Amino acid sequence: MAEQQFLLAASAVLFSLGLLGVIIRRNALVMLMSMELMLNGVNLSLVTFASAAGSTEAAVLVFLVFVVAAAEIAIAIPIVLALARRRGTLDAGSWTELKG
Amino acid sequence: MIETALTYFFTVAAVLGGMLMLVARHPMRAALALVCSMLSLAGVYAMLGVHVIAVFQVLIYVGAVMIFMVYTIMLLDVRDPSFTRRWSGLLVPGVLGAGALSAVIAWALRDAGDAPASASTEAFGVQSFAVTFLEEYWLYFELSSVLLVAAVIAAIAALRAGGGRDG
Amino acid sequence: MAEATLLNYVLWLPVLGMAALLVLPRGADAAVRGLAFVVMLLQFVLAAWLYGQFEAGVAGLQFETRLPWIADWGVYYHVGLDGMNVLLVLLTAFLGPLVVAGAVNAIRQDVKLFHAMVFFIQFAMIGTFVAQDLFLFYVFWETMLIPMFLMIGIWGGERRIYATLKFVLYTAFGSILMLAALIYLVWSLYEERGALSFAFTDLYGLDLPMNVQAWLLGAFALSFAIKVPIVPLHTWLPDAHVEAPTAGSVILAGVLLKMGTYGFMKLGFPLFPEAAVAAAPLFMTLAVISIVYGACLALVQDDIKKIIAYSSISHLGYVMLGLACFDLLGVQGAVIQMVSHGLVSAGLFFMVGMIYERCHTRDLAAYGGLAKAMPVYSVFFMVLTLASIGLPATSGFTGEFLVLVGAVSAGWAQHVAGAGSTTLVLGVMAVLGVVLGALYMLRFARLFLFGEERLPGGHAVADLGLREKAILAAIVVAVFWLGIAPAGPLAKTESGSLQFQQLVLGDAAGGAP
Amino acid sequence: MNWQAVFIGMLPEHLLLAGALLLIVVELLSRRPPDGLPLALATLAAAFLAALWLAATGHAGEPFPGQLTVDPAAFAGKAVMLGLAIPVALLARGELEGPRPYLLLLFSLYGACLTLSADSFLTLFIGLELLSLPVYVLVMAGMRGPGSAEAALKYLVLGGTASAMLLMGASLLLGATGTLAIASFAAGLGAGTPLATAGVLLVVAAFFLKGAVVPFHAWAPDAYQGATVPVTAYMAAIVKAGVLLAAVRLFGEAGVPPALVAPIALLPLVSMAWGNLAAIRQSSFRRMIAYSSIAHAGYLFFAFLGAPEGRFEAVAFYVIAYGLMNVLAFAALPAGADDAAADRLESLQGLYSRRPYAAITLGIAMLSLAGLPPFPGFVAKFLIFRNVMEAGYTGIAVAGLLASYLGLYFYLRVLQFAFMGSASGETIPARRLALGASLLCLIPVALLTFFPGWLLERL
Amino acid sequence: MGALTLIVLLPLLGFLLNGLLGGRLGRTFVNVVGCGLPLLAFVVAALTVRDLAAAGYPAVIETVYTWAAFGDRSFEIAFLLDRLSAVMVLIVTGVGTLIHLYSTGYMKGDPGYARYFAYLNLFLFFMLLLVLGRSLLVLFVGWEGVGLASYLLIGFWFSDPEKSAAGKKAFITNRIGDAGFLLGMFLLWQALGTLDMDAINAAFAAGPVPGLSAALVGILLFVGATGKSAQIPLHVWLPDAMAGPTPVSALIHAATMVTAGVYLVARLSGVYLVAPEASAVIATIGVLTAFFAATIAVVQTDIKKVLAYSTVSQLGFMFVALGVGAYGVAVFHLYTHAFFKACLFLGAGSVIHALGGEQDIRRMSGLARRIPVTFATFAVATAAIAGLPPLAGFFSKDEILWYALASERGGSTLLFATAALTALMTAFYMFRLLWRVFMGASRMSHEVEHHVHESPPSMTGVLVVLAVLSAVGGFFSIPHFLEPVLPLPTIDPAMEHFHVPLLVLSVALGLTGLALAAWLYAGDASRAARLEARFAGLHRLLTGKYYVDEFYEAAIGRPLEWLSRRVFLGLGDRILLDGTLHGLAGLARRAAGGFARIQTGSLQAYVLLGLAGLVLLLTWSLGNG
Repeated sequence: MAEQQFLLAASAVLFSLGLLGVIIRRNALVMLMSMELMLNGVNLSLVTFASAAGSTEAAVLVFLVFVVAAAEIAIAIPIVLALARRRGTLDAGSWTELKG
Repeated sequence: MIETALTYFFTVAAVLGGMLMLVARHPMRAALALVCSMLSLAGVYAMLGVHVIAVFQVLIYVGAVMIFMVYTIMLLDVRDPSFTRRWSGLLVPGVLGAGALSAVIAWALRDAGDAPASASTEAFGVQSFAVTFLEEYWLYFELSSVLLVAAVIAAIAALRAGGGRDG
Repeated sequence: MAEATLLNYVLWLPVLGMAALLVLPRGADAAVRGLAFVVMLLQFVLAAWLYGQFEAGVAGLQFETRLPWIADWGVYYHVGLDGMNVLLVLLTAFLGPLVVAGAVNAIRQDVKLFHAMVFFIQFAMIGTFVAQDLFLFYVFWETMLIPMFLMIGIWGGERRIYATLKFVLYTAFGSILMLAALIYLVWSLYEERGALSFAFTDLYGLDLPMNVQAWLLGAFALSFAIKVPIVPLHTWLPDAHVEAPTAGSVILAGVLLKMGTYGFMKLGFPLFPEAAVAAAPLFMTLAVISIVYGACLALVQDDIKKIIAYSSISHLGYVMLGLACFDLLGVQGAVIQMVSHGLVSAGLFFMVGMIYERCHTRDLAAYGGLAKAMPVYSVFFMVLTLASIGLPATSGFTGEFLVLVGAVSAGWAQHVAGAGSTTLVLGVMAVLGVVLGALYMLRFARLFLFGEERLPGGHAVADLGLREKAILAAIVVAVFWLGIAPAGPLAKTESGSLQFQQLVLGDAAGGAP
Repeated sequence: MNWQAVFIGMLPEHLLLAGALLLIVVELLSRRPPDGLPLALATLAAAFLAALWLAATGHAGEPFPGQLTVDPAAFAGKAVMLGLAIPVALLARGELEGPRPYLLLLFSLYGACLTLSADSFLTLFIGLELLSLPVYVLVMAGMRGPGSAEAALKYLVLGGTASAMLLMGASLLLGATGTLAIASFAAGLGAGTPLATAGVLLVVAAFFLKGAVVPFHAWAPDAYQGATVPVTAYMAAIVKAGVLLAAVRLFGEAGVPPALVAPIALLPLVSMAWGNLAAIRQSSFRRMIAYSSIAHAGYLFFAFLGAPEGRFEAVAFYVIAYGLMNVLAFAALPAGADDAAADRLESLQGLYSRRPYAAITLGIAMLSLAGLPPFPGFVAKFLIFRNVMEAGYTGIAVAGLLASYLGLYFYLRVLQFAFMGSASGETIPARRLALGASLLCLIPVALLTFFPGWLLERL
Repeated sequence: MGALTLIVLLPLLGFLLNGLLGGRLGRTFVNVVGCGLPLLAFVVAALTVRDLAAAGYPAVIETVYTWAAFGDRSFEIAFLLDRLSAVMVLIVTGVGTLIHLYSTGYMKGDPGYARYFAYLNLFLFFMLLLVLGRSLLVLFVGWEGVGLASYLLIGFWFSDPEKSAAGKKAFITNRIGDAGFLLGMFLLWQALGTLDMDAINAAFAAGPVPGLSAALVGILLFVGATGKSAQIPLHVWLPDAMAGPTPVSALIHAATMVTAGVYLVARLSGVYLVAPEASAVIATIGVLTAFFAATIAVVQTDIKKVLAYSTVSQLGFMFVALGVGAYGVAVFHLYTHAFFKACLFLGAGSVIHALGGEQDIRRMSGLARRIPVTFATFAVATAAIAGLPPLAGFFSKDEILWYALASERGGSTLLFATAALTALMTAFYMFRLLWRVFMGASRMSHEVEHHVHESPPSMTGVLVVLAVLSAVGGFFSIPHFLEPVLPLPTIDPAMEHFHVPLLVLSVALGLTGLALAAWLYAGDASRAARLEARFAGLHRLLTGKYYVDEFYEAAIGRPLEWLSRRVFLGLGDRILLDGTLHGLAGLARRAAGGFARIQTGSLQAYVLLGLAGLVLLLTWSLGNG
């Protein structure tokens, strides 16, 4: 297997692992971390392609991903904290007031 | 050759770190696993010659985002049930789905081209990248500042809303 | 006022009326009623004038208006009178003032909204009849659901919500398929001619393969058949009628159901002639089933409104039969039968409303011997009953007779020509259906008017007042007009029927039999 | 660098940003939280007029070639969103306090405008993020019930997932086509290689998620219900418009290749049926509207099956009609509808007898959403299904129409409550400035009812 | 306005005046309008016929207006006066006027007085349309119209549910016949393009009509006639129709309306002349009806029912004549029957009137002395119907028997024998009636007897006139008069010499019936009672009217009810159709419930859902691509 394919497969796995983490982990903070993992998976694939194609644009996109990830976390953490304080738990699976 | 080997090594480490994060019981351990994974990725980037990104990866992700995360974890009560019971009820379907997804994406990627992984490391040198970024892509620089302003305001608003009146 | 645009005034007058209603203050019920009546009367006068000016024997549209509406799609605001719709427009306009007059006592809640809805319905119905553009037609066709939904739902009886939802959901189901067919049809036209057009005249000439025609006809027919309604798509009708306020029932029976048969006549059959001819036995079979089924069900109802509701199913079966036999007399008869049913069932629903206002029950068993207590009422009731049965000299006879002549002679001609006897058999069965019609209406009259005098609650009731008499007298006069001297109206509709025949059967069959 | 092109071409964005910054300055300078509404309204109006003017004059340009380009369609789309934002902002009075919600609104609109000018995935990505991030917070802003933060988190997590999918797709497209320009999507559509197809589908899935198409829809009911009325209106009217118009831009001139028609048509189709059916049992008005929006997302994505030429017209007309109707409906709701109790459909009982005007506008909105003529919703629906059928997908169009039929019931149910129930004794208070908001919607609705052709000719 | 139109419209005017104003303007007004206008119509008719006679009876056609036109075909409203319709018009207006006059006495004091006369005038209007109409359409209008008038008058005392039910039954039964009539009419229209009866006759006379069988048309039209003229199997309504006021029974259900079927067949003789099959059917039905109705009449105990079955039977005779091609003879019998049956009914009315409403002959006897005028007229009419010479019935019945035997158009010995037997029975049951009612000692209670009184002159006067007509009417030979329009069939030469013996037989039959009745019902009628006991089964069958009503109820009525209620309403509407709808609605609700369960509220589940969607999207299209 060529290196590039390997890297891309790893990126797919990381992406999937991130998604999996969001699904299977109860702890809301770990869920947020899993989202980061997802973005990291994406980054890996972007960088792989970027380096292959020499595309600066892709690198800029990775930079933007960093920024956005930071912004998302900055917004997500207060929300999670608010929920944790109010519901007395960090278990995202128990935050099911809205349903149906 | 050693570079290739290191690339493989870091890649495997990143994936392992990701897996570790998923199975770690305590969020702090999960965070550390994630940091490991991220650092490994930074290694991969460096091996691929995209040094700027490797640097950013360490600075922004590990340095800022994950520190923030760890800080938050430390703030919280560890007796919370979510700290002790890892899995939601969706473990099996989740694993199956994620497995299928990675398989299908990997399958799609099977002929993604066999170009050497590091074609032009020149473009990703810190200097050349900075120049290109600020000359050609300064729009995104500006836009990310707008985004960050918006995010700051949003975060403040979220804190205010979360800490404010409540039912 | 240019004469050619007069039709637009007839069409849009109710909208002006709605606007005027907005200005009136809340609670000014008398003013609202007065305004509504005047506007409706004006509409009728204009429509009657149009009818008078409408030239018989002239093919094509009269009082035509054609303005671009959605120019990009080739949609035009295109309205006009022709032999097919002229009588129906007159009927609609005729019932308008009567509906308003009939609601004086019955509607006491949300009077303004009620009259706005009457205006709205009137607008949509006339629009459906006069539209000459398929898009416009569909818009009017569907729009009509809205006021009807509210009318039954707000002023209806106990199970009004169920009834009105059933009505709307049922009808809308058909419409959605018609919409699909409509889009397909117009697209086919575009494929063939390279131009977008929704004009009926353009669509008539479209040459479609048989299987496509069959599908499209099926979709259109489903929509129309639900509205008619043809058995087995009828179960919304009894519920809607029973729960609707008198005005709703009158509009429903008087005009709305005709939109379905008119649809068949104006669109369903002419747009897909080959498929229509092939499916004619099916439609005739369904028509005869409707005749018999509706009559049988009317026979065993204990709710006075349901009897009339089921009778509508039966009567509209005749219309379908007349249309589907493609015989000139049959088609002409179908047109007259539409109007006749509009008058007669509207009149009967008015009468049911009048008695309901007095006694507050629709249970047939609660009534008896009304002829003694309310002689004038009974006379009107008897006249309408007989018209419903189709006694000569009433409009019902003209319609049924011509339909049956058409169906049987078409059937016989086919039989003799060795082209199968289906039409003949169905025609004969329809003739036998005449007996059933008498059976249920006379049962109704016997239990209702005759026998021991018995009134709900046992209290005395007043006979009809002047307003009520005037409403019924107007209807009865119209009933006799169509029964005794139908030549005038028939002459005006002949061009339409001939056009229908020609569109369906091709040039060869056009002209007099 | 063509500064003039940058100035003119991004004038609406500039105005929004200027307004937002001004608002920040005002907030910093004033002792008590200032009222953000007047300034926000002025900003929105200015940006709206600018977009309208640019659209009308047919301005086109390339402020940042390959990154951000503008054309009349983009300006028209921006005008739609900015115009819809004005009544939404009016609705916020009384629900959201202080200048911050308006700030977030302006930033979000900035992002929405960016997406419509995007020429590369970078711009698209940042635009979508900028569109969404403030909304995550707006969902929990001014919240009166404990569900708001939950709603915000759900929206955020799924929104973040969507971003990740978009990026993944973009990166695969980069691999397949060697570029991150959005044209790579169109190219990927036609390429047919697994790599390109996977990229395309990941991007499509991201848009499905943002647009709330089944099975990526699950955030929507919760977010809509958890948010306050103006925010729900914003999500329903503007976020959806932004996502869909961006999708139109993304698809560009490309048609959907036959191999992808089934998967791309299937999910919207399921969405229509799912949304329309699930709405039946809802007792919360906003939640019901959310399911309605899921169904409408289905209709909107159907537009992509049609020929590329008609796509913008169809989507733009649809989002205008749809947005107007949603804002109209929300404007008619009684004040205090943010309380879970007041949000219940039953609280509309007897609305007509108490506030006839509100009942009528609500009725018009529902009927138009149901796609009944003569209201604009019908023309919009017609346009979409016509395009699908013209593309030759008769069966899909018929199935879609049937699925759309399923929605009639719950819209009528609202009318049933508003008109057919007997009023309980208490009066229903109107929300502040609702009259202004509903008039701002009602006038275009009336115009679109009677003269839909006027707009269609110009789109 | 032509004379014919005037004749038709005069009663209509009477209907309108009485119907709209009669209730308010009092009895005199009602009398003047109600009787005056029919009388005027009679006078006009008589004058017109006189003019016609002077001109040698050319057919007069008076077109009023076009009812409807289709291309070159049209339905004209036109009247036709020829010898046949002249006879009918005079009978209708003449007898009609008499019965109106009679009614002024009979209905005196009834609260519905004005309504009654309005209905009666309406009836005359439609009856005149029927007999004067040139086209089958006009005839049909009258045909249905008289049915309506009959319906209204049978149910005149509508408070009694049985009476209104009888009216309904009459209408419905007629409608069944009308269905056949309509079909026949449609076929004629289809083949000939006209419904004018003179044109139809001419067309059939000219040779076979392409694409149309005269037999089929004939039978279909005859189905209509069986309804209106109460022939088997549609005879069941007429006896029930006796629920109406007795003058109505006389006018409508004896003299005029029920003979419309006879008139129809005679009028369309052109069709039947070329349709021997149809004629055979007519003769068979006619003779069967005559026979069976007579057998029922023998055991009836209600005075009006006896007369009703007698009417059915006599109509059967007329159809026998029609069936053997002797159209003029049928009209002859129609004409004489109009007089004597009207006389009998009015006489019965007088009896009922005298007894204060009693109709059961078992509670009558010895009335001859108390109401002598009634008795005398009744006796004359009875003799006439029994066929005793030289009364009117003798001539007409004799001719029928003769043609039944000797006509070359279907005459046969069997036909003749049955008819003769029926004639015997006719004489018997009529004299039985006469005997039981008028003869013997009084068996009535004193109270009843005290009330018995002769009817007022308005009634007895009419009786006398009718009795006279019954007596002398036979001397005006209708068949001869009608020969130019309704030629008589040729006589089978083999039968030629049987004419005189037949005359003798005919008289003998009448006398035998008389004697038999006198013997059986002499004294306390114990012989009759013994006979009844002896043949109890047969007697039950006859009093049960062969259980035809019951059969219809079981074969049609109840199945229809069952079909409608259980199958159509229960199974069809409720279970199949509404059930499907509600099932679909339930399905939608269930689906909604399912969707709601999927929306668990758990964020993780939402993401999983999205993941599933993503996998689905990717696998599907990558699998395809």
